[in-house]
Amino acid sequence: MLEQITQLADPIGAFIGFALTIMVLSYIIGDNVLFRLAISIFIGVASGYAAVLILYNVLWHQVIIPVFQAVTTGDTEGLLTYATQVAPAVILGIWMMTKASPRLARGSTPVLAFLTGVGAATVIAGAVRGTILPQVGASMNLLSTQAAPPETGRLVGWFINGIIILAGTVTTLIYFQFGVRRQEEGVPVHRSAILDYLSTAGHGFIMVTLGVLFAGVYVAALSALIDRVRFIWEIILRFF
Amino acid sequence: MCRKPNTPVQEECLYCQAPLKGAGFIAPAEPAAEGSQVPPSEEPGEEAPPAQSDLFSSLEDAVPDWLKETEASFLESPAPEAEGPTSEQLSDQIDALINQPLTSSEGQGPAIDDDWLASLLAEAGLNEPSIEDLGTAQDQGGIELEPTGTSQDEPGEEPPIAPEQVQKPDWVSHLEAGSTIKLEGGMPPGEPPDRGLQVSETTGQEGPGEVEIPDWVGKPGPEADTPSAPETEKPLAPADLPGWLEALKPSEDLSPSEPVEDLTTAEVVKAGPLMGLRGVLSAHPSAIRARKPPTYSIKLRVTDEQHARVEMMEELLANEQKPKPLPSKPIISSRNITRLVVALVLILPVIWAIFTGSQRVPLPQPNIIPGVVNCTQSVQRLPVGASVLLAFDYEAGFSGEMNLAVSTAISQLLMKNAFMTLVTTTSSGAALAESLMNASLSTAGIPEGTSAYTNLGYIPGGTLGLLGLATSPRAVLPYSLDGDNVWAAAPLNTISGVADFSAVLLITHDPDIARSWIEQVGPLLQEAGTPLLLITSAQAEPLVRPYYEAVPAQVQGMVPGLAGGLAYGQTTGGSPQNGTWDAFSAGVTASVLVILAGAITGVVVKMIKAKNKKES
Amino acid sequence: MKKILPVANAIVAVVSGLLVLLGYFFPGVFGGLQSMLIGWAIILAAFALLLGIFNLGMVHWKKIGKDGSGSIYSIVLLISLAVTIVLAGLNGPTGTLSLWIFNTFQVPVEISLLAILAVVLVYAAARLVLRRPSWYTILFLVTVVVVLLGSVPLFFLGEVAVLTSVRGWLAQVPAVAGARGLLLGVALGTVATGLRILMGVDRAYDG
Amino acid sequence: MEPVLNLNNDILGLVFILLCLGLTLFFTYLSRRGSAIHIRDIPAFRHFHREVDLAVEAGKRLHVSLGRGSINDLQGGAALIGLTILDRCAREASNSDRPPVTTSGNGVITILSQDTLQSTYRSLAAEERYDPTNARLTGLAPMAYAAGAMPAIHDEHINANFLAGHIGTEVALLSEASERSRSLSVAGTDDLTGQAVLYATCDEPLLGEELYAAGAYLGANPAHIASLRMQDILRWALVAVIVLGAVLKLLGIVP
Repeated sequence: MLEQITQLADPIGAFIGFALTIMVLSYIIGDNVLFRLAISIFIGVASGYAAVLILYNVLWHQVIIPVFQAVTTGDTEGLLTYATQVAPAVILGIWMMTKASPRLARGSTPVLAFLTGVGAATVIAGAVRGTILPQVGASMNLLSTQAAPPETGRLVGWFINGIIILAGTVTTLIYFQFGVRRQEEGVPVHRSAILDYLSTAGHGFIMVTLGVLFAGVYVAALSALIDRVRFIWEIILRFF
Repeated sequence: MCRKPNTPVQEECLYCQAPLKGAGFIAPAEPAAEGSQVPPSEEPGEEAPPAQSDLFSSLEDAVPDWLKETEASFLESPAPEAEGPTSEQLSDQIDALINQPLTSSEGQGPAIDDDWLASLLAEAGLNEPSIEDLGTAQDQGGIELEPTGTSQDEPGEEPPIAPEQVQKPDWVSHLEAGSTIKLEGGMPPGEPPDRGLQVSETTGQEGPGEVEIPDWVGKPGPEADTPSAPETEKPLAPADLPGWLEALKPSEDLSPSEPVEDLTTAEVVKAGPLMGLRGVLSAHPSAIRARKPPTYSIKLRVTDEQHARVEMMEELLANEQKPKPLPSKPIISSRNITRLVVALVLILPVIWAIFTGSQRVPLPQPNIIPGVVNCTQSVQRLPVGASVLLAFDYEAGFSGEMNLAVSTAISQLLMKNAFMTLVTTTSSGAALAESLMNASLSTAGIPEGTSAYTNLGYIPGGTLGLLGLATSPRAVLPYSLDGDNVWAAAPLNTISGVADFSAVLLITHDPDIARSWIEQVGPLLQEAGTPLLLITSAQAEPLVRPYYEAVPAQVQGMVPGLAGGLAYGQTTGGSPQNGTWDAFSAGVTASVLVILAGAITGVVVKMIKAKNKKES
Repeated sequence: MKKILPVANAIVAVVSGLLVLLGYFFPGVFGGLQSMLIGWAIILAAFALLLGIFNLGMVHWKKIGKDGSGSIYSIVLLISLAVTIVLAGLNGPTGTLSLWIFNTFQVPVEISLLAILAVVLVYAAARLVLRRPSWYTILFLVTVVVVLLGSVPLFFLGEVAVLTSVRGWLAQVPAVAGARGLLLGVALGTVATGLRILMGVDRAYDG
Repeated sequence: MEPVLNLNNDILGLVFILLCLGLTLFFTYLSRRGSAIHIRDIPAFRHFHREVDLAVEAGKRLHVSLGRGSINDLQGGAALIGLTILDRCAREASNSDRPPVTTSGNGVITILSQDTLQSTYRSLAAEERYDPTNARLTGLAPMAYAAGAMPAIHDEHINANFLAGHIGTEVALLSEASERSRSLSVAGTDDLTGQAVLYATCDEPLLGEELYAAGAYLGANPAHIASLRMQDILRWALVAVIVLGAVLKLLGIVP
């Protein structure tokens, strides 16, 4: 809404926005020149702006300004910190830039190896500390008596819902079981009967979850569509 | 050729499979193989003279007298009348045999039905075996017979006789004396029965090329069937030749005389111990190279059908090499039309609602949507001039859905005279934040540049950046986007960690970002009692709501999606509806109808298909 | 040398990864080193972004002339990229000109692309049974329809209280269960993937 | 950087990771010694194999999209498995006229995808086939990334798309593009909303953890199979912990 107000305050911007909106929506009919032009502009602008923002916040604020300030103020401690915290990264970064040349590309591999190693460690720690432990903890607390509502009427509902969530979480996990019983050649592999029942239930829970999320995504997209229709209508009212 | 020793009876080299016996006899048969049915009798006339002149000029001294005589006498001897036609017939027969190796056994049908052969086989008591033998014999004969084909009719018609028993004419005796190789090559012990078998079979098989079979053939059954098995040579009485056989002697004489014919055109050995001999197996490799039976047999074995297959394969390969034009996508397809219809059904009600500014559907009330009331109350409870952290972690695409709620929150905070610190972990967040702040300030009549907020910009490092922000925001974002060191001055100089803010308002469309904030930063906020408020998109609501519903709540207030924004707007004096909510309602209703219609169609089509399958 | 280089790269990846990982669990010992390495990685990511922009430019630069009618798109993209970088770089990310470019070119297109999603999603949902006929698909679609109907008063029928409460229950009970299972599964897979790299078995880098 | 979670969680986390590591090493050792495991059929991978063969036959190419997840974040896991998938695709399509094209929305992932392609071709002794522009950054914002990948799907004679990485709801634009260009789309993401969209729009969606099994199903090194066995065991461990913990909390044995 307010973004429209900003645009409407600027007739040229509003008209360009209007044109781009029509060009993009034309994709509904099919892939066409107008859509391609619009997304080409969009990719250029979006990527350019993102690059500027990130470079501004990282390279400018963390690499260039600190050394400039440390030198001007003669802050030796700051320079020392910079030499250990930032300078090696800058050297590695410049080293990595050799990737731009196909001839020197291989030389930057150790830097990428370093990035990959750090990334791998980060995702492991993030998965364990950010997802596994909190989600397991939350599942265990489902039926915690401390979280139980005092009213008897709500208590039953709370308990049943807790059991359903617990069963859903467990069966969904079981659904992903990859290993199956050994079978003789030629016979299609399948799980044991109990596993089959459990994983079928898990599959059902997954479908319900995806259905709820899909509806949410659709509602968000529909809101965007409504916003565009409103924007087009406001431009028509203003200019035509 | 490997030049390794072979036993005289060997027909091809044991080591390199080079033909031994055939070698000397291929030459005269080659024209026939090439399809020219020139009778061998003519060949000398055409080819022999130059060959002889060469021979005599170069090897006059080397050639022994006896050989000169034999050559002379043989060159003078006239060609038999029967030779021309029989050679043609046989070459036809052999072509037929070789070109249809697989149909050999089928080919026995007519052969067996044929009276004389049927009786022969019956008396021999080996119908089936003999048929198989014939098949195999044909294959062998394909190569073996060809060279000597010109002489196959005679031995075939007469009852086979053990070669060693045959009364040889004088010239043969001379020949034997002169060259043992000739004799062995010409009549190996096992050959006559085979030949007899071949011919009798082929004559049975070849309709057009069938030779006139005299009546007598039917009588001497025992003799006739002997060829089929080696041991049947025994019953053949050596000297028990019928009188009529005498009459055949001249023609019979021809049989061994063929090799001599070969001599006229056969190469003279120019090197090695056999130098000067004609038609003998040369030790010179070129002799073998010049006569490659495989090439010869391959030529013969290619049938029309195989030719056709080869051509087909060549065509396929040629097409493979050609770059295929990739199929162009149809512009108007049923899918595109359906897509267009769906789009119209969805968009038209929305357009109608927006253009008419319809207000039939009642706006969502704050108390109906969980979290909205708590959110607005949490903001209201903030002290005047409080420092609030606003995380603009959403993409521009969701601004249509979320900007109403965000602008409401900002105006509410402006009313509380709060100082807003803006951060983001997305690439669009900083610009969205700045735009919304400017718009809100202008709407609230606050002049731009008023120190109501500071935009710290982008937090690099994703979740790690958030952890850094939670504990040491100064290190992660040392300067504002304007380049000011905002941490040195009030009100941020009192802030050392994220928990020092009075409230944290997270605005995101991404459930992962919401989880990162709630799980990584949330615990610190809970310890300090700082409320974490959430403005989110409808797509993230299902995954974020549990944190709001949790006991104790990890999110203190929540405004989900467009509905939440409209409800939240009403808590601060109402927001203009202008048909937005009606358009939303109409859009949802239309889309539900489309989905149901599609699902029903799908089920019906599936049922029809299943029914058709059953019927078929 | 051909054999040594990959091994050396693997050692770099494994050692740096282990140091960062240990920093999470022994902050006292490895915390400082870990934060330093992560700081380096964040700065390196910015340099990688520069390389990415260079790659984006190169791809479209090569397309010009080679791609016939497609050249015009590449030219437009390169111009818009260059102009944005120059203007936003000089004016600052929150400068008036930068914001004008952002609000005029990026916001409308991005919202419109999301608007297209609305049509795409409805079309896909309508075709789903035809495309993947199964009971799970039916369950998925029933959930979608119920949640949609419960999220807003219907245009002609008004609000159906039952649907609203069912939607609330679906979102807070079965959906939470499924989401937890999915999240835990994804986390397990993520740990396995990360460990393969720390074991030096998977080498995304030029090993 | 101080950890936010408390000490108990840190110890539990470390134990969990060590358990994962131990099991992976153990099963890798077993699988190197020839101990086989039967894994359930996932049609997406089966169909993808077929499409790769068809792509090679028809002189078309594969498109692998690695998403926009930062490698320095939780989302990096999906991107890393995407790189394994890219390696397998490049190998399977190595005799195709057109090498696979890779798109991504993150600088680091783009460079890593270039490296992956280069090292794969080098190992196949076909380094001359490596072209850096076949591993592209299509945009830095989520929608820009998707919009940038769409023309590649439309224009580059793509036979099959493997979308593997951190991709949000914008993935619908990619599956829509692949549907319009009549090419197969096999997709998996760690983003739950992305998965919801994928289930409806994609030809062969990979649910949740299935994406991370791609290495094993596409025939990567034995460690991938070992990882699956490790995941199977730890999954049951998590189930046991959740159920046991819930029961103990219900009974009030554990506060």
